Formats: sequence, C-alpha cells, structure tokens
Amino acid sequence: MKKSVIVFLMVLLLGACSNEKEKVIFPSDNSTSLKPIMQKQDSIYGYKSVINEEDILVAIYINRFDRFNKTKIEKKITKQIEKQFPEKKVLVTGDQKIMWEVESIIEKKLKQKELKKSIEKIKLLSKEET
Amino acid sequence: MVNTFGTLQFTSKICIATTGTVVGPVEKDSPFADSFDEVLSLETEKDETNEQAHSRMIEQACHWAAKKNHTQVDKVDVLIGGDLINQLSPTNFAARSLALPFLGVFSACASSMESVILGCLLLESGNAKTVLAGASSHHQAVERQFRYPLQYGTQKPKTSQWTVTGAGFSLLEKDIKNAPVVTHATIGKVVDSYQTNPLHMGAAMASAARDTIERHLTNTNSKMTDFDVIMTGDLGNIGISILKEMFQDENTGVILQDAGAQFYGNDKFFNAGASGAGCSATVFFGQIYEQLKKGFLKRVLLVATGALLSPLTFQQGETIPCIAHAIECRMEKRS
Amino acid sequence: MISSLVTAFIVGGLICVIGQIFMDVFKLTPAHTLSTLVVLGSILDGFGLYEPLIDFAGAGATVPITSFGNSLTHGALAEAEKHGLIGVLTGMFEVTSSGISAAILFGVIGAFIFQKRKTTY
Amino acid sequence: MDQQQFQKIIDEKNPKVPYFMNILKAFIVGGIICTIGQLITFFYMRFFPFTEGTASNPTVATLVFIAMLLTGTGLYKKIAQFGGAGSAVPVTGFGNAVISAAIEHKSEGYVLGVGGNMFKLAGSVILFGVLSAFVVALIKTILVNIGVVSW
Repeated sequence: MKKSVIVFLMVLLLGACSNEKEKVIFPSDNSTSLKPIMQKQDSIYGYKSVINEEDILVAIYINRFDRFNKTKIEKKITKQIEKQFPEKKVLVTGDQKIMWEVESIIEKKLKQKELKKSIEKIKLLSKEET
Repeated sequence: MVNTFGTLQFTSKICIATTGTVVGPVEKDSPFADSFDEVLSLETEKDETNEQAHSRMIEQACHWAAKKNHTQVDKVDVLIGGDLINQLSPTNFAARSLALPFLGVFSACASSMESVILGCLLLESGNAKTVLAGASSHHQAVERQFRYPLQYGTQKPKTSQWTVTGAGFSLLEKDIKNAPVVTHATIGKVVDSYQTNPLHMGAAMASAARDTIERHLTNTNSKMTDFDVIMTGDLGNIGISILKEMFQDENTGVILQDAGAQFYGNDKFFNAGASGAGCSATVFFGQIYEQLKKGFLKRVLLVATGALLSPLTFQQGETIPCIAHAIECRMEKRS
Repeated sequence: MISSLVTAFIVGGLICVIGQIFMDVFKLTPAHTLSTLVVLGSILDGFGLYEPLIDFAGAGATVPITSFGNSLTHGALAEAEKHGLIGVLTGMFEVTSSGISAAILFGVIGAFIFQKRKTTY
Repeated sequence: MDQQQFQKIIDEKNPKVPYFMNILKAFIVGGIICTIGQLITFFYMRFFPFTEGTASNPTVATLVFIAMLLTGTGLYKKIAQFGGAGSAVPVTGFGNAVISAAIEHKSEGYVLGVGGNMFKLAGSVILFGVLSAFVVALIKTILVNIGVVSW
C-alpha cells in the first residue's frame, strides 16, 4: 500500500511543471511596441492579446508558483503598457476564462464591430465580483 | 467505613424459567446468533420511527419469554424493564400494549440486571408469582440521542463501540425444576473513574465493574476461581483488558469474559465491540442462560455495566460516572 | 490545466491534513476542528494571505471550509472599504451565499427524498 | 488501586492511534475531493460566464449537492470512516453535517424536527465564521483608519 502511494505522489509532482505556450498578438499589424514589454516579463510563459482603437486586452499564462502574486504581476504589466500607450484602456489578466475568450476571438478573426463588442463583454466579465 | 453492603441473598429458590431474546439484522452473524429466539430482518419497518421499532421489539421479546413458559402474557404479575432512550419511552409504550403492572428502571446498560434484581426481590417477598424482567436497546434510536446523526460522517476511533439492536427479557418464577437459580445479587455503586471521552466507555466502566465484583466476592466470601464464568456486560475489548489488568494477581484466565467484546466476534468494523443495554440482556438471557440450562456452566456471575452520562453532562464537561449491577446464577445437578 | 489540478490536490490535501492533525493529535471533536479552521481562514484573509492561495491553488483553497471564513471576511472588508465601519456588518454575506443556501436547500430536499436507511450496516 | 495506577493501566491499554496512516488517508481523500472541485470549477468556467474568482460559488453548491446524494445513500459515512478529516474539512463535510441532521430528524416533522435540528452540528461553523470575520474586519478597518495598515 505504501509503495503505490509514493509512486502516485511522484506522478503528481511531474505534472506540475509548465510548458511553453505561444505568444500571440492580434491583429498583428501594430504589435511592434507591445512585444518588447511582454518579452521582459519573466514570470509569464505566454500571452494572448487583442488590440483595437482604444482597448488593449492581454491574457497571460503565469508560472504556477508565481501565481501567488498574480494581482501584483497584472498591475505591474498594466502600468508598463499604460506608460507605453497612454491613450488606450488596458486590461491585463491571468484568468483562465478570459484566456479562453481571447482564444475564441483570435480563432474567429473578428472584424471591427464584433471585436469591440466582445472586448466590452470580456471587460464586463472580469469586473464582476460575485 | 466504606459501605461494602449491597449484596442480597435470595433464600427461596427463584429461577429464571424462560427467556426471550430478539435482535436486529446486524446481529445475525454474531457468534451468539443461534442462541437468540428471533432475528429481525429490518431495524425499522417501512414508515415506522426508531422508537416504535424499539418498543415493538420489546413486546416481541416479552411474548417469546411468556410463550416458551406456556403462560399467557397477561398472567404475568409485574413487568420490569428499561432502555437508554429519554424517559424510557420505548419501554413505556411497550408496557402500554402489554398492559401489565410496570416498573421502569434506568441504569444505562446495567438496566437488565437491575430489573432482574428487583424481580427477585418481589418474588422473595412473596408479592409476585411471575415477573418479566429485562432490558433493550436499539442502535438507530440510541446513536441519534447520544452521539451523532446516523449518516453523519465521522471517523470512529478504535475505542468506540457499536450499540446492539436487541431486547432480552427473562421470566422469573419460584421452584422451577432444572432451571438456573438466582442465588445472590449485588447492587452496584456509582463509581467515577474521571474519564471524559464518551467514545471510550470501556475505560469509564471498568472500575465500576471491579468494585461490584470485589464487593460480591467479599460479601459471599467466595473467590473468582469458584465461578465458571464472570461475564461483564459491555466493557468491550479494551475495557475487559483493563479489568483483567486490575485483577491480574488472581489468575482470572478464562473466567473473566465480556459480552460486548465477544458479541461481534473479531470484526474490525465494530472496533471495540458491542455496547448497549441490549448487549448484556441478549447475551445473558441468550447464550449464558442456554449454557446454564444445558449444564455446561454451574456457577456464573453476570455483571452488567452502565455509563451514567447524558449528552448534556458531556457537553457541560462532566466526567462519566458508571454503575454495575450483578446477579449470581447457579445450576444444580439435573434432578 | 493539469498543473492546477495537481496544485488543487496538494493544497486541498494539506488543509485536510491540518484538520486531521487537529482531530487526532489535539483530540478535538469534528465540530471544534471545523470552527477552528473557519477562524483560521478569516484570520488568513485579514493578513491578505488567503486570496493569493486561491489564485495559486484554485479549488484546493476554495473547497475546504477555510474558504468560508475567508469569503465572509473578504465581503466585510470590501464593504468596509466603501462605507467604513458599518460596511463590516452589511458586507458579511456579500461574497458567499451559495455554501449555506445550498446546504439548507439540499438538506430539506434530502430529508424529503431519502427515507431512513433500513439497516445501518 | 488509586486513580494514578488506574489511569496508568488505561493509558497502557489504549490502542495506538495510527497517526501516519490517518494523515495519509486524509491527504488523499481531501485531495481527491478538491480535484473534483477543480474539475467542476473548470466545467462552470468553460460553459458558463464565470471567471476563476466567481466560479467557486456554483462549485460549492454542486459539491453540497453531491454530498446530499452520498449522505442519503449512506456512502458518505464509509468515506468518512476511511478519510477522517479528509471528508469532513471540505465543504462536502459541512453539507453532510447539515443534511444528515435533516434526514435524521425528519420523524419529528419538518418544522420542529428538520427545522429545529438541522444546524445542530454545522451551526457552530457559521457562528464562528461570522464572529471571526467581524472581529478581523473590525480590527483591520480600525488599523487602516489609523493609517498603520493599508488595504
């Protein structure tokens, strides 16, 4: 009984390391200035972001053990991006749900009007408290 | 001077004519199973409360005892009985339908011996010819009142005991040919061994059993080895080992036994064994009574042990006082 | 995805180990253990340590009973931030209501549906 | 036979509590329940508009529903005998406490029985939760007003 339990725990620990995720910026035409900021971040291993006229939405994959200060990381990246794009409203979040929403936006390659609508929807979603 | 009195002697030949024992379904694979008169298939029938099932079981046990003695139940002079539920309501309701003069007694799991002692006193004084005496307990009704709701998930420790669903009643009469005779009895003292854990009854009741046994032996100036068996009610595996440790200078060996410890054999599910008024009642009036009648046992001391706690006293941080009543039965040679 | 399952398993297991230690070593009854853990949860939230634990472990921190204490304190603090001292009272059940209402609701439904078990074996 | 001697015999005869095995079982059972909780959280996040923070409420409700099914069918008692605190600490344990008391006291009617006894076991959890939340929030608010601590 004891041996099987130890083996079970070992398998669990192996599954905990994080693998590389791709870094995507959509639409990729004006991604020149966002990429360097994101490169500097060491505690995230991938991100997906969506940019339009006045919104920047960045969903990030945070390293498992850095998730303790998830809120600090989000604030730090938001501040850096706002310094770079003062006129845009920025939202950076490590939430899994927002990550899935951003992925669906990128897959569907939405155009201007729906893009704006879905970004608003996501912003509403992440502000919701209860 | 510590009061060492309390041992009674019955000069007239008071016999346990017959006994009636009914147990629940969980008890059917106990080593004593074949000595029980009836094994119920369900603890509670379709839409019956625990207490109704409990009093129905008491009635059945009384009917069995009377039927085996070929007497009508309503010919019995006095019914004496008790159980563990608030205000003895199951026994009261059973006495209502049996319609007999009724004495309700409470000394927790020692109620079975207390009712037999009172029955013998009634017969000794000549005020009654036939007396029904016994006790009972019902797992679902007792567990709910003393511990947790039945389906509540707690991890029972190794010292916890399983309350037996069972009712044991004996029919006492005078001068019955080849039936066990109740010769002596000892009324227990309330002894407190400063235990507070309600899930470890064995430790709490051991010192009460020891006090009663010692007083019985000194007052009847006999030794442990004079008895074939000295059986305690429901001390459980740990309780009986504690008791043996306390008597370890006298070679108790196989004489000191415990009904609760042996009730479920060595099935780990029941941890330290069985407990409840039904445990001592069904084993004393079932297995032991049968062995006495068949002559395997000549002289027996039956010590029912009871813990006098209530959920209230436990929550108020009180310790657990205990009591143990005992009767001595002898079986003359088969004439 | 898998890594959050693993951390939920480990952190949830550890909190239950704490509960088991309370029960076995300190000989507390289950009711005492749960109450102590709830108090522990709300104290941790007072120091702002419980929210990062939820971010890290996900269900590993929200499923154990400590999250009940935490969400009570969190609601009170959030409301106190807006309305001052009175917010402590008004905000209490702001964040968590599902635990208790689900327990009450399913308690009654359970009592309605399930008959007593015939044998307890 | 004075009290010390008697107590010595009791302690000697007390069965050893298997600390390591109990802790290991509690860890495994508690871990499994929390992993199931995590899967339910993912389910709610995937198909319903819940974020990581807000998905815990429906997860807790679903776990209490599962606790109701397990309690009613008598399985929860077996899990608890094996798991110990592993099955009592998660919210399923809280649900089991409420639901088992409700089922138990149904014979006394819904108002006095179920109503009166439902929170017999779990009431203390709510009481101490609210009390401790109040005290902690009060202290923190006062400290913030004095300026010692920030939000």
